[in-house]
This record gives sequence, structure tokens and C-alpha cells, in this order.
Amino acid sequence: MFGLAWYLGIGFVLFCTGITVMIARKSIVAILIGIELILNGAAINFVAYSKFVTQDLDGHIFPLFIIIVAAAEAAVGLAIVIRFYQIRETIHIDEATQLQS
Amino acid sequence: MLKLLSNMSFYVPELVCILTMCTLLFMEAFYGDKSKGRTFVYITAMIGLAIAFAVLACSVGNKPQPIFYNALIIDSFSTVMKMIMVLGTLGVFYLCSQSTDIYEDLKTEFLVMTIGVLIGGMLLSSANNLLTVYLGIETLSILSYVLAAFKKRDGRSSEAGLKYVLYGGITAGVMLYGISHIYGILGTIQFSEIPGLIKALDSQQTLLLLPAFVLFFVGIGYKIACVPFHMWSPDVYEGSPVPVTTFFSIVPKLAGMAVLIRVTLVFFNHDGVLQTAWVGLMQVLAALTMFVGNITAINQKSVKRMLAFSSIAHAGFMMCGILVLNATGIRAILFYGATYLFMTLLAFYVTSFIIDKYGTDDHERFTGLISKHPLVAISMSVALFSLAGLPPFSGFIAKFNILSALIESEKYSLALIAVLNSVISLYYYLRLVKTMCVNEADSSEPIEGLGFVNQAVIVGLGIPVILLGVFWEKLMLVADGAKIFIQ
Amino acid sequence: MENLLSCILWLPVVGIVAVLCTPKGKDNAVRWISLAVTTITFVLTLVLYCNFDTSMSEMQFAIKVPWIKAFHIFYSLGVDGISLPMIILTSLLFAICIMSSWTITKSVKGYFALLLMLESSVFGVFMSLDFFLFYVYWEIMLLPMFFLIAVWGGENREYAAIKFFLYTFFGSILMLVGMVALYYVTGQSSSSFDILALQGGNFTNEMVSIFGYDFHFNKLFFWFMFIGFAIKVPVFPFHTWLPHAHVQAPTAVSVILAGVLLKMGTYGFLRISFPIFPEASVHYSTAIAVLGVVNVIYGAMCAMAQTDVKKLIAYSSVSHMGFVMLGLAAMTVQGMNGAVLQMFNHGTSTAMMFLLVGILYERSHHRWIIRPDGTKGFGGLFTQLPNYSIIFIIGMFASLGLPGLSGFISEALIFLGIYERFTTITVIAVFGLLLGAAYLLWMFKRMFFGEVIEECKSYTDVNAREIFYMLPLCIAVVVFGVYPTPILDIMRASVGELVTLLSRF
Amino acid sequence: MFHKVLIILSSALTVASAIGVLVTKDIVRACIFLFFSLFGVAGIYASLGADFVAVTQIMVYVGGVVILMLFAVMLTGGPGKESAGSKGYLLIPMMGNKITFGFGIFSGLVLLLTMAKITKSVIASVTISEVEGFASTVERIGSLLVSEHVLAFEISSILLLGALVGAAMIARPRKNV
Amino acid sequence: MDYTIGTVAPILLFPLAAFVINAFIGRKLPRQGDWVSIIGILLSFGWSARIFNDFVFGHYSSDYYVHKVFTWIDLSYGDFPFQIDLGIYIDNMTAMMLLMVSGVAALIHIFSSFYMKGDPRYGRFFTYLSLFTTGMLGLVLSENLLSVFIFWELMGFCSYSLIGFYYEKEEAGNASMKAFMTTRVGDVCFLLAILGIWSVVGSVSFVDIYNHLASGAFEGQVAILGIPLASFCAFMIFAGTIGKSAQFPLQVWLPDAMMGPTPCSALIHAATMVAAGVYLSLRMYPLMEAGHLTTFIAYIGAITAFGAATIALIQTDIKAVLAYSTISQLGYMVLGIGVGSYNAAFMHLITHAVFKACLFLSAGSVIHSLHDHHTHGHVQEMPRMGGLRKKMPYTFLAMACCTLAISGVPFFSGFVSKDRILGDALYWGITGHHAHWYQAIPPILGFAAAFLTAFYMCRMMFLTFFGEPRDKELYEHCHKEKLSLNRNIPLLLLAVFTLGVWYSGSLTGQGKVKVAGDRYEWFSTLIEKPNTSNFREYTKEPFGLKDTRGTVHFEKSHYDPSHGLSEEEAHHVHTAHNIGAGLSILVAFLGIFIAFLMYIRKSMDPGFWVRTFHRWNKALKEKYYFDHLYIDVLIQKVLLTVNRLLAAFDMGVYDRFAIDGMASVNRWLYKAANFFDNFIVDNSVDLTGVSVKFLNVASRTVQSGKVQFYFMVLILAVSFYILKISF
Repeated sequence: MFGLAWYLGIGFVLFCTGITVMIARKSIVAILIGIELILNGAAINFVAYSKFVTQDLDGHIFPLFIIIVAAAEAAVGLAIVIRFYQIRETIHIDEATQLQS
Repeated sequence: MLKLLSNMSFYVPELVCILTMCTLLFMEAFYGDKSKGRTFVYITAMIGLAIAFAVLACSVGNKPQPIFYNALIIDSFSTVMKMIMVLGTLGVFYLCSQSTDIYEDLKTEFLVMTIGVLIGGMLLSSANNLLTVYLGIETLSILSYVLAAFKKRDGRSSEAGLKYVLYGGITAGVMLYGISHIYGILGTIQFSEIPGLIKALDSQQTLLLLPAFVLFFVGIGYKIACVPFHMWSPDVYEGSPVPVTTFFSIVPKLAGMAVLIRVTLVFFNHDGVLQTAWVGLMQVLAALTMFVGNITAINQKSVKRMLAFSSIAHAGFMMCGILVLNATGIRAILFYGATYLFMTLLAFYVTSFIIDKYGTDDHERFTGLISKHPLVAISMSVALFSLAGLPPFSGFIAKFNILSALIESEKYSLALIAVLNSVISLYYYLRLVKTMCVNEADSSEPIEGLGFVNQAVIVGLGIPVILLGVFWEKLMLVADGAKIFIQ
Repeated sequence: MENLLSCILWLPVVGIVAVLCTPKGKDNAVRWISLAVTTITFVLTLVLYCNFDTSMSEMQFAIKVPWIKAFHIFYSLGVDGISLPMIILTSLLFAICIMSSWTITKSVKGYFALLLMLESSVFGVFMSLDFFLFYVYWEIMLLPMFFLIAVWGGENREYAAIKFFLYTFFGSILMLVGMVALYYVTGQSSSSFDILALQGGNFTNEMVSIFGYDFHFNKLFFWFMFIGFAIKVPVFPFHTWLPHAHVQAPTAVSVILAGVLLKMGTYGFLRISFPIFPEASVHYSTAIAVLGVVNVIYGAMCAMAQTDVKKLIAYSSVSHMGFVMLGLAAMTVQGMNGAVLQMFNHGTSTAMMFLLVGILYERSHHRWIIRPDGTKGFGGLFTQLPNYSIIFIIGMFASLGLPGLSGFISEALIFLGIYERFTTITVIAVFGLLLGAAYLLWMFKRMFFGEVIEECKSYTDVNAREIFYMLPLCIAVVVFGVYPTPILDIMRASVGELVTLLSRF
Repeated sequence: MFHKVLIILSSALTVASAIGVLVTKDIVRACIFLFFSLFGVAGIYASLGADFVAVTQIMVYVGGVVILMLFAVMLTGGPGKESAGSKGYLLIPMMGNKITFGFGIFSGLVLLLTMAKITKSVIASVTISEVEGFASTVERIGSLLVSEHVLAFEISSILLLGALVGAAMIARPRKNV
Repeated sequence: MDYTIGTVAPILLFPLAAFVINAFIGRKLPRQGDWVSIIGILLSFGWSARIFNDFVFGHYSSDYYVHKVFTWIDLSYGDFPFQIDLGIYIDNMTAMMLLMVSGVAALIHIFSSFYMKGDPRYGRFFTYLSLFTTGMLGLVLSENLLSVFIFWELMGFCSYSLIGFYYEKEEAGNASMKAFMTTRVGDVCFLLAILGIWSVVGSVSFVDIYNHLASGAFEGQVAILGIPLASFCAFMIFAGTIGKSAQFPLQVWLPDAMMGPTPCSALIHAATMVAAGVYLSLRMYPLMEAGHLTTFIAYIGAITAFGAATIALIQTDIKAVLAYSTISQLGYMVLGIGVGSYNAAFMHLITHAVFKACLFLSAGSVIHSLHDHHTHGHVQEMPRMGGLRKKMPYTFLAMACCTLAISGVPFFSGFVSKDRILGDALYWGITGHHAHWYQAIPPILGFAAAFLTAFYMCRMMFLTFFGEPRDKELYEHCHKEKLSLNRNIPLLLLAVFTLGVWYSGSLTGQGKVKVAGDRYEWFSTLIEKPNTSNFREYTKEPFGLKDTRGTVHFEKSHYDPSHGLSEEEAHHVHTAHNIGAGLSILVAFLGIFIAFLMYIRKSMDPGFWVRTFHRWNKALKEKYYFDHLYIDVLIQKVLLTVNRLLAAFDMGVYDRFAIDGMASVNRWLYKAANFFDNFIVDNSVDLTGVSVKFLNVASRTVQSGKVQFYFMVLILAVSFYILKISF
């Protein structure tokens, strides 16, 4: 029962939830949270494949770097969010429409 | 260990860059808050890049060499690509030193970030496994986010950074999801093994690989800003300071191109349903990219935004060179990249000085430039005509090469679309030329930024645009020799 | 002798450098330098003419230097009987244009530099034997044209210039596709842009797929080239840039545009389309003839409705170039020779007309035959400007094909050539002559007959400079109207060779 | 047995928390949900035998990123800011409005379908070999990181350095002025 | 006599040289160079006379001709021969034409030096005259249709310039343009004929055409729409004639052409150029026959002759009367061609040239003397004249002779020629064996026109020279005419040649009242229809400085009273001629008599007739509404409207929408994107404030700046593609 399908299913649910969060939520921080969910969904896939299919540790290395990169991205992203907030005093995503044709 | 050290010898350009980056960080620390006299910083940065460039130039034509356990491959293609990127970064450095769009006290950080992005780009252009690709793209992206938001006091710049982060985040996620499946299906992340494995796949797995690859492609497509993943780019380009925009339209784009070429060749180099489907998709995307870029550029008032859209269109052009999947196409892309570099730099240089002077880059601000600074206006016209693809400028030769690659592989429809886009693009470039050279200026007040040196630099950038349009044999040979290496 | 062509080609470029190096404010020096350069060029083309072997159909004075080896591109020049008349015409008209532009005062340096650049590029088009080179020159020509129209033109000049540029660029870009396709279709080993090597059309059976539709290579790319050249000619329905460009352009540029640039289109047919796609050319000659006759009639009818002199003459160019198209469609020696001769003759006569209109414009600053409010724009010029009128009569009657003046012979040859192939079309086209006379005479009547109207009383007759530059054209118009052999002799062999080639299909 | 319980528990935690992120009103709660979700993911890693990854997940992700997020939320006005958006049209709490929600769900569904397609066929096509879990991956990962993936290791340091400098530069108040 | 460049070309070159000299330095010469032109034409006349002498007094053979060519344009290459030859073709007709043209032209030149004296553009007038003479002589000498066409057009140009000679007058401009354009219609047709003939013959040399006609090369050839080529070419050539000779329906230009100076009217629009059309049709007579066009030609001629005569009835301008009479007489010539009266048609051409030139000169003489001191212009209106007989006796004498000639009074040249035409017409249309019912109308119209001619010509004479002066003041100012070399001598010389005896041995021209032997029927003997089979074997000879011909022998011709017909046939013809002669004498005298009654005796009131036929009168005044039809309806209403529409379409519709439309397509795409943004993105992403936003975001595109929309595009695009390839 708890084979590859189970894990891929969880990764899949995380991924979709992440995407939905990114599209539907209006808070920029929430959108950043969505990104984390997506990344985790992908990472689960890696590890699951590593165990059930490829049996090498590349599938473990990848999530490690995903975690690192996600941290860096979150740091930069949040810094920018804060900067944005300092200027616009909002983190509502629909306020970020100064740039348009 | 010895093996790693010997690998290092092929990795000198990157190392030089990293070293430069670190040195700059230290220097900045020593400078402290003294905002003046950063000449030394620039000199250091430029020397660093120049060394990197020299090393790269010396190693063009060397035997392909996989290093770091096949994580990277140093072949002529990647070397030439890196050279172009290094040159582009150098150009941006100079622009940064002149531009007031970047705060004086943040210029060192700008250099550091730029070199960081450059390193990511260099990594991408010789990436030989999926992990390196991922890390390269992320390095490129994350540091780019910072660059986009560089103008801290400006809401637009922050917004640009924000959009970049969010868009970059989602695409990175989607790409990773794709990579995870590719890894699952093929069982490896090494490019050197992939072609063989793909050949061995049964038809069902083959069909499966394509969706996974499409997800993977989202990450690259967003870097080169191809339709439909382009939507961030006009906003980001517009919001970012000019040197950053300049940088974005050159280095990340070319890096994305490089990795796209390599990935495409790795995955789709042998005939079959996979290749047909992918090439078909790429054709549509390339055509769409050109159309959307050009058509949207038509009505833009802001020159920077116009150039942003036009750079989308140029990406479409370069994609044409990829989908022919042969040496002619790669050669054409390298040529395109090299010429595109000079034209874009020139166009952005001029735009930058205009923005510095007037605060906006509205079309009208260019009015009567010819009477104020004839040489600059002429150079700018040359760049614009070249971007449109008019002989005898290098842009024409670049398009000609792409076209011949397309026609050689009998992609006449795409060739037709490409040339038609060339006509459309001429329309908006021509409008700007008209504004500069035909319309009368309201005042003959000169633009202070355009001193003798800067004019000389601008004209100097114009020279290769013309020269490469006439004597392009040498560059052609270089590009032709820059074979991509895939096991 | 081998470098004579290069000399002619690059001399104007030397002129550009000289012009740009003249110190500020020395406008007269700029003018004299340009005049000297163009005059020397003209003399050189006469040297070319004197040394030309009329019995040969091959390229002469040929020079071939590798340019881009990777693409087999050569700097390859040469002239034959088709291009030589055009080159002579070009150099003559440019010298005249420089003289006629003496009164230009707005950024003199730029103006003359651009004119010289234009001259060089036009020479390039007429001399190139390498398709790539041909294309490059073809496009370069657009740049000076654009600026000349856009900066020194009339009130609506920017629109006209952009339109001209885009239109032509659109055409040439299709040509570019065709050119590259030709390069690859000949097979990798013999890939080449050499126009002469491509002749004969050995790719009949190739198929090309565009948007899922299959086409014969031959026919498809014939049309690509056709559109490229047709826009330049301009052939209906690609003609609408011409009235705008002509009306807005300064006099000298109109002259060049009508006198030389339009010929590049038909020259393209003769040099590229017909030799390279003989089969398709023969196959589609009916279409070319039909377009030609539409040009003739449509141009003439539109001209008749114009109230602006320059626009009228612009449309007359459309009409007259239709005759050239007819001659090309004939594909007989008389028709083809007639077409080439008509290219030359139209060059001289229409240049006269535009120069005359320009002269008038300098005095009147308007060009209305009848103003929009219905009053006469000019009247009684015959009385007011007797010498001008005589020159005008010569130009006008040459233009409407009066025997004894140049236009007639070429038109007659064209008709003689085409009648056997396309009788009905000829019958229609001949009536174009009637319309042609109608609009010119109508204009002439309105402007020259009757009492001198108040406004025209201040006009001065042509001065010595104007007479001086009109004289060569008058002489050419009359002499070649009576004795065209000097020109026909040059082109006979080359055209004959082309007809021989076409007759095999 | 323990294995199965671990799997079920962590899976449930992951999925439930993820959905919590999606529907919760409060941005702070969303962060908390994220925390749980990531924790669950760590459990899944553990259940897959990826002990090193699981630990890293907890340390870096759960410990670092989420805290960062919380800081960000606090710095940008704290909880409830989203609902107090200037628009004032929030029909469903935390969800923008009906239409965005609807579109989000629609996109999610389309994506669901798509990914399900992929996942289904992946499962159908890859050859699954049942294996015993790895004894311990730490050593091997360690050696891999200094041999095969040394480059990635090194590059990530550059990346982190850059991100550090960049984030600091952006977030800190202006140097002068 | 040799036929070389030296002996033939001077005929052309003298006037040409005079033209060139006058054109460039005429103004600086004494007397503005009129003497140059006069000497030129006199020399030309001398050379023509030599040729005439050789032909008529030397060879005296109807078959004798000289044909010499040189290559003008040679485009032959490989298997494609093509060359255009020019050269001379001289036969009896040419010789006579040469003499007539150069003679009449010489006299008119001389007269011009009187008439144009004091004109500000005196020199330029002679320049044009010389050019014109060159053209006409060249046309006559031409050996092929193409060179005929060239000279034909050249004359057209001269005609244009001379009609517009007084260019200060707006009407002169209109008239000259009208003349040029109307004849150009014919010219264009002529060009088509040349093309058609060339396609079969491979050249347009007369000799080649005759040759090919004889060998039947035209048979079975079709031009367009199934029309046989011979008919097509014949019609097109005849259309040229219609244009140039002002035949119905293109007669409209000739009356207006009287805007030009009177000598030019005399030379161009009476004696020579308009006759060139007839000359061309005569040359191409075999083609007309082969094309079965003769009936048509006869009809056209008859209609023209009658119609113009009727219009002439009511004209009051002395030159207008002459203009219409010219049209009418040209109609006779064409009628002659149509009915196969080749010889007589040509004779009428010659006789008409002489008397009509004389009439015009006389009219010029009259006009010149009548100077209105109020308007400072010459008077041409007959109602203001009257009684001038006493003031200008010489002019009167000349004009009277000519009037008698044109009226067809026996012993005058007009009778000789016209009567033969009428006789032949009668035979052809009514009494002959081959006469069909539909052929009856032309002869009837011909006789009617003869009556009208006599009437209106005498009316003109009576109104001008007889009765009491109607404008006393004008009369008083008119000086008494003194015999002067350049005024009266040309008139009187021409008047002498209006006597019939010069043209025919019999005084009536019908061979009835013979005053000399058959030898004096030289005209009839020497001019015969071209016998095409004679040209089966001929060789071109080079036209050079030396005559390379061997001695050519031709049998001297003899007068054949039966015209080569059988005894019985000839009898019929003679009968018809006799009837015709009687009839035409009758109608001529009747016409004169009625005119006498009306204008001398005043016993008949012209006004009565005008009132009775007032509708008819109106039609005549409006010249049968042709001008209205052509200018107002065809050109103004139809052609110009079409042109304006086309031009408007070209710039207003085609250019704007189709070409500039490319730009608007882009704009449209842009707008569509906007629409997309407004309705989909905006309404969906945030529904509120739709109404406000609706206006606000009007300028937005897909690039709405909304990141989440970007996400959606991304996701949907990817999903779409993956779903597409998966299913």
C-alpha cells in the first residue's frame, strides 16, 4: 500500500496545494509559503524515486540542495517583501501593479 | 584529490570570478561609508573579468573536458558563451559606473551581485547534469532578484524584485517537479548518460518523458523569457534600474539559451516521436515569442519597456536556432548572442543617459538627439537598425544565420514568420529612429552624461555592430568552431 | 580595368568621408566636393561604356574576391548589357541631382553624404554578381532613402518615409528567404550565392512545405522574389508607397527614386528572377503581363484624378513601369530589349519631369494644379516662363511617348514584343498610352495655357544652373529617341542570352 | 508497524497542514501550518529511509525558513493584514474574492488533472524494485558531497553568500541619507 | 535618276535643318529666320519636283516604284531575328504627294510671312511650320507603317503646338488638347494595327504587307475575340484615319483646331495632315479589302460628308465653314475609298488640298484685313463682312475659283475628282450588279452633301464678298488690297491649279469632253490600286549614298478607259458615271442657285428655314451634341468619375485599410488584448469596482502587472500542452 504511488501522491497533493496557494492567496507571504509547498512536493518525489526506482543517493542529494536553495530564496524573497512593505505599506499582491503597460 | 585539482585547471575563469567577487566584498568592507572614489573597485572588477575573458579566449578550441565527476563540461561552445557573457558583464560594469540609476553607495554590491549572476550563467552554459542546471538557474535567479530590487528607495524597483521572486519561485518549483519525474523515469541526472537511456526507453515511457520535460522547460523558458513564460520580464525590466535591465537582457538570457541548447541536444538529439513533438512545440513557442514580443513592443511609450519586449522577440529568434538541432543552428545562436550583446549594450547605454538626464525614458525624450549629440544618435540608429536586422549591420548577419539554419533544415514556415517579425520590429525601431533623427528638438540643451569619454564608448560599441556586419568571417569561424559536446 | 567597377562603387564612399571631414559652415565646399565626386563617377562610367565589348553577353570587368568563405560569399562585381545602361543612368542622374540640390540649406553635410551613400549602394545593386552582396546593397539603399525623405521631405514626410521603408523592407525580407533557400537547394557541395552559377534553374522538382501546404520550390520562391522586386517597381497592388514617398521627398530624391530606384525592381527581375527561375517565369508570364497592364491602366487613371503635380507624375511612373513589366512578360528579344530601354528612357524622362516640378516648387512652394478650393494653382506659365515651358514640353512629350523622343521607341518595342504572346492584354495596354497622354496634357493645359494668374507673375524663368543640368537630359531624350542604337547595342547580347535561356522553357 | 504508522501520520500531517495553509484565515496560522506540513515531510523522508535529508529538513527548513517567515509576517504588519487590504471585498476570509478563489481552484483542478496524468503513468511505467531501506545515508551522502557533487556543494556556498549579501543589502535601512 | 540619300533625303533634311536652325538661333536671325524656313521648303520642293519629274515624265508607269531601306534598330541575337528598317517607298502616289505637299507648304510659308507679320512669336511659327513639313514629307516618303506612325505623331505634336499657338487664350489650350487627344485615339488604334500586322508579317513595310496579303498570310489569323486579324488590322488602321482625317465619330477636334493661326489651318488642317489619314487608308487599301471593311468605310465617309455639310450650313465664322467643309470633303475621300474609287479618292485628296489651302489662305487674307479696332482682334464673323469684293479683288478671284471647284462646277478640279467618286459610289451602291440594298445610302448621302456643299460655299462667298458691307466701320478701316508677292501670289498660284485641266485630259473629268489624248489622263493612268501580286518577288535595296540598282525597266502605262473591266462591266460603269455627272452638275447648280436666291436676291428668307427646322437648327448649332457627349458625358461624367473613384480607392481605401491596415491589425490585436484584460482578467481577478476599473484599465494589456494572472497563464499553458500530448 505504501509504495511509490503513495509518496508520489503526497508530493502531488503538496505541489497542487502550493500552486493553488500561489494563485489564490492575496498575501505575498502566503504566496512565498506556496513556493515552499511546491518545492517540498518535488523533493518528496526525489526521495521516493530514489528509494523505489533508482536506488542511488542522487535522489537524496537533490532535496538537500532544494532545501538550501529554498532557504536562500526565502531569505531574499522575504527581504524584498519587507522592502516592498516599507515603501508601499502593504503586502497585498494586487497592490503590486505599478508596472504595467 | 589530485583529480579534482587537475579539474580545477579547467575551472579557472569561474574561480577568477569567484575570487573577484570575494575581493570586492572585502574592498567594500574597507571602503566603508566613503561613497566616493570607487575607481579601484571598478578596476579590480574589470581586471578580474578581463582575466577571466583572457583565460576563456585562450581555451577556445580545446578538447572537450568533463570535470568534477561530469558535473560540468568545458567545451568550446560553453567557453564562447561564457566569453560573451563576461563581455556583457563588463559592458554593464561600465554602464554602472556612469549611471545614476544605481545608488552610488551600492555600486560595489551591484558588482558583487552581477558577478554572482555571471557565475551562475557560466555554470549553466557548461552544466552537465540536472543538479548543476538547477543550481545554476537558482544562482542566476536568486541573485537576479536582488538586482531587480536594487533601487531600494523606489517602489517600482521593489515591485520588480517582488514579481521576479514570485515568478521565479513558481517556475523553479514547477521545474523541480519536472526534474523529479525525469529523474524517476531515467534514473539518472547525468547528461552524459541520458541520450543512451532515452534510446532504450519503451514508447510509453517516452511519452511520459515529454510532460516531465515540459515542466522542466518552464524553468528555462522563464529565464529566456519565451512566451508564455515571458510575462514577468517587461515588468521586471521596466522596474529595474537601467544597468540591471541591460544586464538582464544579456547574461541570464544567453545563459538560458546555452542551457536550453544543451538540454535540447541531450534529450532530443535522435529522431523519433519525442524529437518531433518537442521541435513542434518549440516552433510554436518561438513563433509566439517573436510575435508577442514584437507586437506588444509596438505601442510602448517607454523605450526601456520597448527594448524589453524586443528582447523577448530576440529570444524567439534565438530559439529558432535551437530547434533545428544542428551545428548551423548553434553557430547561428552564438553569432546572434555576440552581436546582440553589442547592439543591446549600445541601445541601453543611450537610454540610460537619457533616463539619467530626464528621469524618464519616454519616446519624446529622444527627440532631436541628432542635433544635440549627432554621433550618439547615429550610433543609436545603427544599433536599432541592427536590432531590426538591416544590412550592413551585424544584426542582419545574425538573423541571416538563423534564417539559413532554419532553411537548411527546411523549416520554411518558421523562416517566414521570423522574417515577418523582422518587419514588424522594424516598425517600432524606426519610430524611435525617426524621433531621434527627424523630429526637431524643443531645446538644444545637451545631455551632461554624454561627455567625450562616454560618447567615445558609445561610438566604440557601434563599431563592432558595423564591423561584424561586414567582416563577420572571423566571428563566424569562432562560432563554427564552438562545437557543443554531448556524449 | 579590373578595378574600374570597384572605383566607381567606392568613389562615392570616399566622397562621403570627404564631405564629413569638411569643416563646419563650409556648405559650398560640401556641394562642390559632391559634385566633383559624382562627376568623376559619371566620367568613369563613360570610360566603362567606351571599353565595353558589345558583342559579349558575358559579364565584363568582373572581379571576384572571397568575402565570407564559410558561406561562399564573394565580393563579386561585374557588368553586362543589362546593368551598364542602369549604371550610366545612375551616375548621370546623381550628378544632376547634386546640381539640383544646390539650394538645399538644411544640414547640407548630411544631405550630400546621404546622397553619395545612396549612389554607392545603387551602384552596388547594379554591379553585384553575388546574391548576398546584392541583397546587402539593396537594403543599405533604404537607409539613406529613409533619412533623405524623413528629414528633407515635405510636411507629411515621416509617414511617407516610414511607409516606404517598411514596404520595401517587407519585400526584400521575402527575397532574403528566397535567397537563403536558393543557397541550400543547390546542394551542399555547390552551395553558392553566385547569381551566375544559380542561373538556369536546376531545382524543378524540389518541393517546399509551408504551414502544411506543399509548393514547388521553383514557383514559390519565384513569387517570393517577385514580391520583393514588385514592391520596388512598384507593381500593383504593391504601389501605394510610391505616391507618398514621391510627394514628400525632396526633388533630388524623387528624381533618384523614380529614375533609378524603381529600375532596381525590374533589374531584379532581369538579373535574378528570370535567369534563376526561368521555368516559373515563363509559367507565370501571363500573371506578370496582367499585373503590368493593370499597372499601366490603373496608374494612368489614378494619375488623371490627381490635382497635385508631383503626385500625378508619381502615378505616371506607376503607369510607365507597367510598360516595363509588359516588356518583361513578353520574353522576346524585342520586348525585353524594349523593357530595358524603357527603364533607361523612363529614367531620363521622369527625372526631367521631377526636376521640372522641383524647379517650379522652388518658386511657388506649392504643387497644386487645382487647389482644393477649386482655383487654379498655376496658370499661364507658358507666357511667364518660356524657356521652362519648352523644357517641360520636351519632358512631357518624352514621357507620353511621342515618336522622336525616347519614350516611344521603348514602348513600341515592348508592344511589338508582347503582342504575339498576349494579344488581348496588349490591346488594353495600348489604350494606356491614350490615358497617359490625357493626364499629362490635362496638367499641361491647366498650368501653362491661359492668362498668367496673379501669383505666377513673380516667378522667374529657369536660370543658367537649372538649364545646365536639364540639358543633358534633354539631349538624352532627343538623341535616344532618334537613334537608340548606342544603348540597344550594349544590351542586345545580354538580353538575347536571357531570352535564349527563357526560350528553352 | 511503526513504519506504517509513521507513514500514515506524517502523510496525514503533511496533507492536512498543506490544506490548512490554503484555507486558513490568518497569515500567522498559515505559517504554523507550513511548519507542520514541513515537519510531516520530514517524517515522510524518514519513512523513506532518508534520515539525513529528514534531519536537514527539520533543521534548515522547519527551524530556519519558517521562523524567517514568521519574522517577515511580524515585520510586515503582523497577522490579519491580508484581510484588511484596502479593497475590503473579502467575501471568503483569506481568499481574495469568489472569483479569484474560483480561478485558483480551477487552475488547481486543471493542474491536478495534469499531474495526476503524469503521476499515474509514471507509476504504471517505471519498474519498481522493492528494496530494503538504507541503513544510514549520512556517510555516503557525506562522501558524495565531497566527491561527485563537490561542485554543487561549492556553488551552493556562492549562492548562499550572494543571497546573504543581497538580502542584507535590501533589507537593511539605507546606508547613508 | 538615282535614289540615294543625296537625292531623296534632302526633301526631309532641308525643312528639318530649317527647324533646327530656327529652334536654336531663330530669334537672333534677321526677320526671325522666316527666310530659313522658306528657303528650306523651296529647296525641298525642288527636290520633290525632280522626283515627280522622274516618275511622271520619265517612267510614266503605274507599276514603277522605288523601295530602299536601311536598318534602324537591330536586336537580332542567336535564333531571334528582329530588326526595324526605315527607308523610302516612292511610287506615283508618293511622287504626287511630295509635289503637292512641298508645293502647298511652300506657298503657305510664303503667305505666312505676310499673315503672321508682327506676331510676337513670328519666328516660332516658322519653326513649327518647318517641323511640320518635315513630318508630312517624311510620312509621305515612309516605306513602312511604323515610320508613318512616327511622322504621323510628329505632325500631331505640331498640330497640337500650332493650335495652341496663342497660348494666352484658355480656349487655345482646350482646343489643342482636344485635337491631340482625339487624334490620339486613332493613333493608338493605328499602333495596334501595326502590332497586329507585325505579328504576321514580321515587319510593317508596305511591300511586305502587300506581299503577305497576296500570299494569304492573313487568312485564318485571329486577333482577339475571334475577330479575323485582317479585319482587325484594317479596322484599326481605318480608326487611325478616322482620327487624323476627322471622320465621324472623331470629327470633333477639327473645327476647334481653327484656334490656330490661319496659315496653319490651311496647311495642317486642310491640305496635308488631315489628308494623311486618307493617304494611309489608300496605302493600306488591299488590307481594307482583305478585311471586308469597304462598306463600313463608305458609310463612315458618307455620313461624315453629309453631316459636316449640314453643320456648315449654319456656321457664321468663315473659318468654321471651311473647317466643316474640310471634314465633309475628307468624307468624300473616305467614301471614295469605301466604294473602291481608289484613283478618284486620291485625286480628290490632291485637288482638295489645293483648293482648300487656297480657300483658307483667302479667308486668312480676308480676316487679316478686317481688324477690329475695338477689340484689337481680327474679325472672322461673316455677318460683319459683305461687299469685300471691291476691297480685295485678288483674294476674291482666288476664292471664287476655289468655291467653284469645291462646289463641283465643271471645268474645275473639284468637279473632276468629286464627280468620279460620286459616279463610282452610284455604281457601287445603286446601279452596279453587286450593289446590295444596304449600300444605297452612301451615294444618296454623297449627292445630298454635294448639294449642300455648293450651297454653303456660295453662301460664304456671297456673305463675304457680295452685297453691302454690314459693318461699315470695319469696312472703312479695311485697306484696298494691292498685289503683293507674299499675299496674293500664293493665292493666285493655287487658284490656277483649281482648274480641272491639270488633272484630267477631259474638261469634265469624265472622259467626255476631251481636249487632249489619253496621255493627258495621266492621273488616272498612273494611280492604280496596288496590285499585291506584283510584290511577290521583290528585293530590298539598301538606302545609301550610292544607288546600287541596276537599270530597271517598266513598260510605260497606257490609259485604259474601261478601267481594266470587261466590256459590259465598263459600260455599266460609264453609264453610272454619266448619270452621276449629270446629277452632280444638277445638284451643284441647284445649290448655287438657292444660295443666290437667299443671299443675293434675298428672295428666300434663310430665317424661314431656320424657324421651320428649329430643332434641327439647334442640333446643328450643338454640332449634333458630339462635344457634349464626349466631354461632358464620357470624359467628365464617366472617365473622370471612375478616375477619381479609383484614386480615392487607391489612397483612401486600399492604402489606408489594406496597407496601413497592417498597423491597424496590430492595433486591433492590442485592443483585443485590452479587451481580454478588461473582461477576463479584471472581472475575474477582482470583480469589484468593475465599472470604475472598466474605464481605468482601458489601456492595459495582458501585461496587467498582476503576478497571479501571470501564474495562471503559466500553469494553464503548461497544463494545456501536457493534456494535449497525453490524450
